[in-house]
Amino acid sequence: MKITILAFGNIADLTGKSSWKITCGNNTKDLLQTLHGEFPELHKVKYVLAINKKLILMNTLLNDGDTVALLPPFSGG
Amino acid sequence: MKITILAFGNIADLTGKSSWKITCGNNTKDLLQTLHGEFPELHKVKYVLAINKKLILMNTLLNDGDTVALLPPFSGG
Amino acid sequence: MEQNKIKNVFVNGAISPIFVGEAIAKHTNKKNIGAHSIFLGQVRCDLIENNSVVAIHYSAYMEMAEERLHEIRESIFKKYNLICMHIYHSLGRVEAGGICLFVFTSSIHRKDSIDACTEIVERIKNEVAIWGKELFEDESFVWKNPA
Amino acid sequence: MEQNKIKNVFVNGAISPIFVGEAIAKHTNKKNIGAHSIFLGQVRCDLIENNSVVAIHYSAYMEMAEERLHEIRESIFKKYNLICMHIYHSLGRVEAGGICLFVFTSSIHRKDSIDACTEIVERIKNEVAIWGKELFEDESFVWKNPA
Repeated sequence: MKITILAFGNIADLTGKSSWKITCGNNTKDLLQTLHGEFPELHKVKYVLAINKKLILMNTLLNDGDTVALLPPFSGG
Repeated sequence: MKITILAFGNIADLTGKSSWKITCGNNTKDLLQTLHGEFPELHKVKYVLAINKKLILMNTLLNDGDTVALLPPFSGG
Repeated sequence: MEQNKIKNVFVNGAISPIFVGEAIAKHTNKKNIGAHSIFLGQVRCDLIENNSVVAIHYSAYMEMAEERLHEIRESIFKKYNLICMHIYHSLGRVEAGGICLFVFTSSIHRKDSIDACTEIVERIKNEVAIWGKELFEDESFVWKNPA
Repeated sequence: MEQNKIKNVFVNGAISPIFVGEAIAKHTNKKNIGAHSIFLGQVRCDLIENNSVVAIHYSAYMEMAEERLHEIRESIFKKYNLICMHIYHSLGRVEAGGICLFVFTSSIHRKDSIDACTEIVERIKNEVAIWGKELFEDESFVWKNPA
């Protein structure tokens, strides 16, 4: 799978970039393993995933070209 | 007792005046009898009394010089 | 805290939106405020038995109203953690579309300002000696029912 | 009803009190409105470990935030009897004392505007992909905790 990754807030500080492409397996569990391999500090922070702008709560299948966002807790307002 | 009467809202429309003096007995029950004698239409409208700006809920003794206000339901805001 | 200031609540005629904006602007130097809640009452052009309300004329038993507004201020400042509270109510004629009530509360966190603002509005409507007279196009009128 | 209009929520920098006043003024010609509720979020000069917050820098996942704001608008219009709803949120830097959130609801009777305004504020804080970065005097920063 070719996936676009978006990172926000303190996650972008930690990864050092806010948008990049990644190649990974066909589900989010696999994607997270790949990301945690590259950025071990992701273990220490709280975030959720959104695939194509929809929040996901469990392991979810990915499609080629999906955009996955790493979202720390919202703090608008 | 010499009492000052204040009337507001539709009560003042009904009495035709908003402030006047009255001579009556020493309690609000007696005062109301006097007022209802003069303005029989007071029977038809809803109002409460305040003596010297304090709402009263039952028959209350009056003192010479008291101000009694006839207050229809509030409708500010 | 402002709870001991004597506040002038009553305004002749409508409260202007510019006045509301200026009231907000005065709080930018209060750096501990995190939340403002505002309620505005606006005069509706209600249709009552085919007659349009063109304005409301407000009158009050001033001395009693001011005393009760002071009590409301004191009790709201005791109950909620507020930084500021402002209350303005129109007297006299306010045209339909005009603002007749402006309640403005400010606090560190949002819950205090929101809950205080709502409670002040309820208490003004229920407890303060103010009456509205709805004026119609044909110059007849009706005394407003309590909301 | 305005629920189908596409609304531009995001504002660069602080929301000015004059803008709030002007937004209110635009509603004087809507003669069926009886109640307006407004919530304003203001940037606090918090002291965090002896360091003063001088500003907050807001960023958002714009596409996702706009989609969710649209869903919030739709569901609030379904749930409450509102005449108008306006939501503005800052992006970029807002100095302490500046306004970063402006929620504005209008209805015939007060309960709808008050309850809708409160619910919109809660939902924006909990559901919309916006992040605040608290900037300190010494140019260090910390990501804001959800309120």
